Amino acid sequence: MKVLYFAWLRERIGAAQEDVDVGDSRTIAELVETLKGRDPRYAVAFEDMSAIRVALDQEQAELDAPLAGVGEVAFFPPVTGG
Amino acid sequence: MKVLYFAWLRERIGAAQEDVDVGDSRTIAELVETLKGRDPRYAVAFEDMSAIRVALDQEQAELDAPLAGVGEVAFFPPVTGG
Amino acid sequence: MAVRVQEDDFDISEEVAALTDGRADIGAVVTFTGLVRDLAGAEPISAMELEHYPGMTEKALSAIEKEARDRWPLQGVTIIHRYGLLKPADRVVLVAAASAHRQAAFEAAAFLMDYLKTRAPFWKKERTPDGGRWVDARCEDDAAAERWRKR
Amino acid sequence: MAVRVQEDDFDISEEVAALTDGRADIGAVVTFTGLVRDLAGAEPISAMELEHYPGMTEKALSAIEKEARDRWPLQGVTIIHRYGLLKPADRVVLVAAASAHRQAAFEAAAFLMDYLKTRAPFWKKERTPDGGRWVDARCEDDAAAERWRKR
Repeated sequence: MKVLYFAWLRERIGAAQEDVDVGDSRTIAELVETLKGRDPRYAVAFEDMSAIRVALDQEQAELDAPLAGVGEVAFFPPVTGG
Repeated sequence: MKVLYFAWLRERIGAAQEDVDVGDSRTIAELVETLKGRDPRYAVAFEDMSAIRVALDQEQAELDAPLAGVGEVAFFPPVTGG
Repeated sequence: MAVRVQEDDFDISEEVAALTDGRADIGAVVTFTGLVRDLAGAEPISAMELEHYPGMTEKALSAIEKEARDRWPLQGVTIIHRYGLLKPADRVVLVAAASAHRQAAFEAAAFLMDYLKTRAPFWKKERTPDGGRWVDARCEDDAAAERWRKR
Repeated sequence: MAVRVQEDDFDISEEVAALTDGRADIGAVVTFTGLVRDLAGAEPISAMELEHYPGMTEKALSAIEKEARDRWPLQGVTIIHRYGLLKPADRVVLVAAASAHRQAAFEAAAFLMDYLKTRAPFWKKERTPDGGRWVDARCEDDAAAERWRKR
């Protein structure tokens, strides 16, 4: 699955985009746990999930949203445009 | 005293400006009565005073405002700019 | 000059640039542009005559500008109102308000228009196929101005 | 296109003209222009980096435009947001709303900005003497967006 990171999440993880084998993760929250177990960078980046927003296929989603059928997951801080 | 008329008041009275001897009119309302007695055009123009606004020396004023010390009186309908 | 009453047209970008050029403390500029529409109710309008009260107009607009500056932290205000003969689609009025933040700029621009509509001595006459007709003042404009009254 | 995400600057007059040219049914155009300020709190800013999420950004802005058109009778909407490296006093964002009457244009423009601030995937990083700092989301922006929630 294509996973994107923006702003300070991109900087902490050290990548803007990667292809991730989601294993048996069924939700975004489970995917986050999978990533955190893979490398300390993820554990640091995803330490405070209340500061992180998620989009599935470019639509904002909640952490318990299912991943089935999703092609693109994005993690980012609350938006600050305008 | 310099008296100015705008919009349909100007058209009904047939003048944009005139010098008026206010006689013993002490307020705007008394000046209006003086003018109405002078010519039927004024009686027609000032028929409905609720539709008319007044300015004394270029500041909006009420009908009972005194004329003492005033150099310029203006009569006009409610404004419609913008 | 922040307040101008003129026959000529104006350019929105130029007016905004006049407010913002050479300074970096402005975060928000809101502009309102009013244009002549070609319909009043069901009747087509071929032209619009705008009459005003020279002298009082400038005083009234300056007083409105001052009131806005007293109420909101503004780095700049522009009010331009045209007079004379205008055609449908012509620009009539521009107000612009510049501030550090957007809420002040939005509120001030809306306030400027509401007060201008009810306090600046302009009168519109529409030319229609039936002749000319002076535009009536609108109750909605009085209500819009009323909402800014300090309680 | 009513929604544009671009590195280049924009011209307010051109964008308003694109909404109004060739039609005489628009009585009111409200624009909001956001600019980079040179201060964040007490710290001077030398530049601002604007990152966004290509693809999602355009979708989010189009959804915001549609929501505004559903809520108000608008003849035109423009949203332009820049990305990349900007300097103090540079323009960042333009929204414009055109309607027959001013209230719809004012409300729609304020709504577009409130929703854009909380829903469009942009992130600002300020360059200060201490280095770079990601701008925090502001509670006031959430509150501003919340006031448009339908009751």
